[in-house]
Amino acid sequence: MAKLNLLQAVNQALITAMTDDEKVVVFGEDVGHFGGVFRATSHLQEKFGKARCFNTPLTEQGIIGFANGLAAQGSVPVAEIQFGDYIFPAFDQIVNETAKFRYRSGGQFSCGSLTIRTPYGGGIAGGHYHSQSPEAFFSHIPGLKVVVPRDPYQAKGLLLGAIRDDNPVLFMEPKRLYRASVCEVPEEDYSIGLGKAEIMQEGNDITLLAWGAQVEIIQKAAAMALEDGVSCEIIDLRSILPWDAQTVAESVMKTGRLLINHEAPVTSGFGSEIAAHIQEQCFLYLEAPVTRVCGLDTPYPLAHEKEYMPDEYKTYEALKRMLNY
Amino acid sequence: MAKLNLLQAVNQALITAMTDDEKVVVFGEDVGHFGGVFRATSHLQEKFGKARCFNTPLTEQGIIGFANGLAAQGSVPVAEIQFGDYIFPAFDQIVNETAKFRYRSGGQFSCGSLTIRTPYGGGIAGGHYHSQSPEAFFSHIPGLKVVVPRDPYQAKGLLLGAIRDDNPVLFMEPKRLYRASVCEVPEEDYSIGLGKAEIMQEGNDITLLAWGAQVEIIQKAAAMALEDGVSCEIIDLRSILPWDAQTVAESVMKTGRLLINHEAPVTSGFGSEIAAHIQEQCFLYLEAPVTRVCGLDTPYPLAHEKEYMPDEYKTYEALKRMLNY
Amino acid sequence: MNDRNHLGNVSMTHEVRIIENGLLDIPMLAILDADGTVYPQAKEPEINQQLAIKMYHTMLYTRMLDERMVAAQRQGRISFYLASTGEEAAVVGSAAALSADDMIMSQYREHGALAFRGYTSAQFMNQMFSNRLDPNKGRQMPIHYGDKALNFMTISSPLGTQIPQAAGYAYGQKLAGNDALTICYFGEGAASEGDFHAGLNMAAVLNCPVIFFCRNNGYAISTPAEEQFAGDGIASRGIGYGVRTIRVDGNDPLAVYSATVKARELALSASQPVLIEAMTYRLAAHSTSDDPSGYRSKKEEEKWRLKDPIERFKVWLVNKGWLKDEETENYLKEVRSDILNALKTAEKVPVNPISDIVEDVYSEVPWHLKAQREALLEHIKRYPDKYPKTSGEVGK
Amino acid sequence: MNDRNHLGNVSMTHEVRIIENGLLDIPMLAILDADGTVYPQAKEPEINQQLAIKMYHTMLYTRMLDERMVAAQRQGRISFYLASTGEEAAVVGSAAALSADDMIMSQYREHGALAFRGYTSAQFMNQMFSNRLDPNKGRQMPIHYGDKALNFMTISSPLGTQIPQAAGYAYGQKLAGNDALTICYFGEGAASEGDFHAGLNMAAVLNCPVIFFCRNNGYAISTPAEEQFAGDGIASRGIGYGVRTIRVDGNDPLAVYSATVKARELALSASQPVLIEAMTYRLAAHSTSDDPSGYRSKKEEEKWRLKDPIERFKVWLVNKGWLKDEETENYLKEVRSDILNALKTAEKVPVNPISDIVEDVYSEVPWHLKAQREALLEHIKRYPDKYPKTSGEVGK
Ligand SMILES: Cc1ncc(C[n+]2csc(CCOP(=O)(O)OP(=O)(O)O)c2C)c(N)n1
Ligand SMILES: Cc1ncc(C[n+]2csc(CCOP(=O)(O)OP(=O)(O)O)c2C)c(N)n1
Ligand SMILES: [Mg+2]
Ligand SMILES: [Mg+2]
Repeated sequence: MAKLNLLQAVNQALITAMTDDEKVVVFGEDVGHFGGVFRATSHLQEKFGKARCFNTPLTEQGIIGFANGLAAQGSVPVAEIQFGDYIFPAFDQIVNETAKFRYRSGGQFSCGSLTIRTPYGGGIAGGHYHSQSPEAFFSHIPGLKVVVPRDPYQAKGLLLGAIRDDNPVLFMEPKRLYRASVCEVPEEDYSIGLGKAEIMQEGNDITLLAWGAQVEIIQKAAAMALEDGVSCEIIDLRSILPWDAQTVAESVMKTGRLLINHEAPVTSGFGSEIAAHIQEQCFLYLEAPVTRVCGLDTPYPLAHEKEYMPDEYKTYEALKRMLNY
Repeated sequence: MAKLNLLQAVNQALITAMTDDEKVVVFGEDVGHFGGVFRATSHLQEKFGKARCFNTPLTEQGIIGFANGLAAQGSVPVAEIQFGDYIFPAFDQIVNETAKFRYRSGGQFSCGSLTIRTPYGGGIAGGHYHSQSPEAFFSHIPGLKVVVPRDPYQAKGLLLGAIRDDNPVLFMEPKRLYRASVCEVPEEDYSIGLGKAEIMQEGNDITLLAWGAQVEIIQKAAAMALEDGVSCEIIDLRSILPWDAQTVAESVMKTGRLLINHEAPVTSGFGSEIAAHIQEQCFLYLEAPVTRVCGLDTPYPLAHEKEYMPDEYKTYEALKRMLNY
Repeated sequence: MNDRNHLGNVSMTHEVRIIENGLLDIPMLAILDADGTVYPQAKEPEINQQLAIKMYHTMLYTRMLDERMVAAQRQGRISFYLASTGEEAAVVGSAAALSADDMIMSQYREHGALAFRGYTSAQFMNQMFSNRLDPNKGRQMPIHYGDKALNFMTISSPLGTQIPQAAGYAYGQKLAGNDALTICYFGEGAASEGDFHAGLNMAAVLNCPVIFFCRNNGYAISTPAEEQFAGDGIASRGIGYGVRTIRVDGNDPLAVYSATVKARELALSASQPVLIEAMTYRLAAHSTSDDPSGYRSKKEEEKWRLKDPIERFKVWLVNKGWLKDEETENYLKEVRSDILNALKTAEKVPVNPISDIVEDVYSEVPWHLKAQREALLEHIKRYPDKYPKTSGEVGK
Repeated sequence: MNDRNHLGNVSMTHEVRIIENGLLDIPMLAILDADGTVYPQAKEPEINQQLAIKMYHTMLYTRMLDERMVAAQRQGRISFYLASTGEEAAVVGSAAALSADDMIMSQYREHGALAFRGYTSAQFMNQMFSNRLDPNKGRQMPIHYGDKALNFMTISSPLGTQIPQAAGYAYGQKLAGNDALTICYFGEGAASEGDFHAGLNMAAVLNCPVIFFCRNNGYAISTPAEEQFAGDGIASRGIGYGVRTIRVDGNDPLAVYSATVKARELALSASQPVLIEAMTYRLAAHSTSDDPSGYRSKKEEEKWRLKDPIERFKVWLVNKGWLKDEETENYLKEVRSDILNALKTAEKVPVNPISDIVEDVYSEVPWHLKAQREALLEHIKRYPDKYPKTSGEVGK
């Protein structure tokens, strides 16, 4: 087993998928010979030929439109959108096409084999056009699945899970972890099934919930709380849609408190769905309101990134308020 | 004062705005000579000339892109998107441009004068491409305002309010009320300011909250509940973003219960934000979980529209469950 | 970098000359004159009597279907209809040039292509009544056909979305080594969407075997072509993308057929897209929700009625000795009653069961949709009289 | 319906001929040869010494700015930079042909246009250090300039979005009766976006006085032009939209200037868009995040270095007797120290105060953002050492 960073894990998952199934086709802006601006698709063109890994013209709506058709035909497209911030030109193709293809045709045709990969999130001094976390938009699209890995091991397993899942999946990669997160990743083929949250640490006093790059933030906050003798249950949601409400609800019924952390603006972020659902499911168990520690309702700021981010200190403070509620 | 339907009220608001300010320009697909597929822009081209009311080519991304530039220049564009279901090709222009124009330029340039009108919602046997209620997507876009009128009086006042508001506004018109909703509408110029909910009926036992066409549904449910001796407070939210959390919270602190009704799929619908916020603000006042009566998490169905809709019976049942919680 | 697309073949000039309209003058292929005779310089396509009659019948068939269904909509029996009247040659002429393996991605006014492939009146009706026999399970408004068995992709309302999809589908066909391509139909209005641009450019760059078939029928609902674009139609754009392009008289079935045969050959042999622009006219209202008198003159319509593709084709067939006058009448009679019977049968077939409401959103029904369905069925049980169409299904 | 765009002027053919590439052969306007001499058949534009020197200086200036700022980025002083090296003639040549009232909407590689309008080193630096003197309040990554006073629209990262916006802006200028137009810059990569299609088509149909200026520099990051499009560059698309079009040698400042002067005249007098495609080459890396050795050869770069627009222009100026060799050296010295001083000053200017974090989202700060700001400031007060850059501002 080798230590890989998140980019290498993604690259390895793609190699595994392309080796395993010759119907897998990888494309997007600059993904061909160059291997993508982050190099997630390095060497794929070399290994699998230009027909299966190629550059597209610079058009996100075209990339996803093309991918939808390719998926409907029976190939297994893995399309890259260079930055999550640039996925919006493809929004129509995703909302109205990808997600409704199966439904509208009564299951005759579908984009089930499609996976869309895109880097998301802040922390790289990228300002509001290289930092957005748009998962909430996609959580309101029945028919789509949305997945976010927290580390290289998860990234490989979940990406293979996404490619093999018979539903269109938006796979969002936390770009500030691309090189920063390193862990052991088995060389073998393994998939992690979609739709299951993971309890990373058991605890009794409060449940902390996050996904992607923010998981390490709640871990840090939990460590701070531990010094105060607070026992945190830590959950990585992993799948945003459909999400694992049961695991979260069971945890909250045990701890009585739920804190949700995400980078995206708080208003109508995915935290709102979780809070709305959990306060309903766990109403009689809650000892404090479900609390969201999130980005502000502004474009992602360049100069005050540090202040904007829902970091461990904000999380810890909110956690204390919840315990003293 | 004349009785007008909602389309006539919209038309009157546009005439008022165009008469009052020669910078107002109205355009979109088929809005020119023909007056729009719903006839909301009837006679405007005749009255104000082709330069100020015109057809565009069939491109929603172009319409909003063009409108953004026109707004930045200092004109007052009122752009129509023929159906809310077809607004998604313009999503990038709205999320990344309209909403961030002012912020990114430090207030030097803005799309503040822009209003986007679009019909939304179901109940017209339109299936999943003529029935969507996409407001929740837009509620996660800082910089944008989102408004939904419930009747002709509100439509005229809020549309004039939207056109004159110094922020870009998405004005969503409940199309099943276009001809069905009729009420007295003053001929004079009046605007309703954005961001304020309206308490339509005071009550003590439960707060019912909706917007647009669903307001009449909660009114019907309230009438059913009244027969059981239940006193409902009825609120029309009117503005989705920014929303009037204070009015809602004050009501809930009084009644102890909040039921939210919307047509859009429940998961990550705007009800989730309201529920998340209110359970936090009113935690100690709540006698039952905040409850959402909404569309299912499916594309809008054609054949089972009636069953899909969050109607007065579903609302009434949920309300009873809340009272017996 | 390969210079081909950058500076390779650029010629030079030293005079500041801005190119105005008119650089391009893309001619229109015409074989049959409006009076049904073949232009002297023109060459008839290789077409046998059987195929010609099949084309003719299909054109007549959709004309009848249009008539009948517009009436059915007026009677309130279906909610919506959209006719191809006047554009039959464009649709059927092109469909006739395809192989049955070719995928058809249509906009919505191309039921002639489906009819050509043998869709029966019953099948059309099942879709239009959204009943449970529709292979699409009645999920969409009338005219949104789709049938995998006939390689006819389910139609989607948002305009233009099928254009880049067709490029992708065709790319997949090529990868799979299929000896088949994709044809993608759309209107000149839809060609204004960004998806058109993306689709044609990608198909050209990625060498996709796809025929882009534009029905330029002069209108997008009320918007006339001159408010839709300012160039030389849609054909001139093809040239801009480096896509092989041909413009045809869309009311001339022989021209459309000939062009499509050639386009198919080229697209498959060279693995490249071809754009066909068929110049035609929407004689019908946009749809049953539309009234064209609000935006165009009867006179203009009359002018185009004289170019009726069916009449024109008929004269040619008769002249060729392939058709006798009474045969048309007999066929029409047959078809009319076939359509009417199918309609009467289909409108009695129930829609899908209510339990179906959460199916096909995902490959399997996930937990939350199961819960939502359960709650819904419970609710209907409680209020059977409020949901009379479905309460019978849920028991008590 | 007006027949102009439908069947009005269509000529007929009776032969099935699919048009292949090569129908269009759009020549490239060239006035200055690569060796700095004027082509014998070419006419020099009317340009006086003062303007020519200003153009030359501006080109030199951005070349120096590029050098200095790429270095500053390597030193970690700024986070990002994007150079226009090699493309100075395209940008400055066109900007020089505009009136100061014309609105400039740029993609990002056009700081030459801003420099030509008099943007100072200090102003450039304020943006790049996102400090509080930037009129955009430091809200964006380096090189996203914008200055209302100079009619230079704030740059946006998402590609192509400014293209339909430019059509709208120009439409507004026309409505307002301004004697000014909009110029819209973009790369050949951005021209693949759907927004390009929408913008050009709308401008053509709605008669917007806008110059669309495409820098075709052969690459979009790593993607070479031949993987971006298959047609005759971007110019051929203009013809497809019915947009007046001209292709120029983008490394020839005289050709670019001449073309833009003419385009501006036409666009304003006829209220119509004009497309200019400038054939050039991105000698620089895409940005400081990029390393071109991963996708192109030194040899290819060398070939283009020989066409350096600055050298070429210099020879012409010297030949004309408008420039002496040592003047360039002196100007460079001056500029280098000006840039360096400005850099040193700007990097010390603080960013906007933290309270600014919720400003300019709306015209006024709404209730929820006020509450969010308040909570944030409270939080910083509680953890001053964790937010060292801003804790000083919030008191205790
Ligand atoms: C994205 C989108 N925008 C708007 C519409 C509404 N609409 C339906 S048909 C139509 C006109 C289409 O015209 P054209 O493409 O020329 O086809 P034709 O009806 O002439 O066959 C419009 C605007 C739509 N269906 N999808
Ligand atoms: C919508 C969008 N997609 C992708 C990107 C990422 N991106 C930034 S620059 C660039 C290449 C642009 O190439 P071109 O338009 O030719 O301009 P050039 O860099 O050559 O000047 C890409 C893909 C972006 N900024 N916006
Ligand atoms: Mg049309
Ligand atoms: Mg380029």
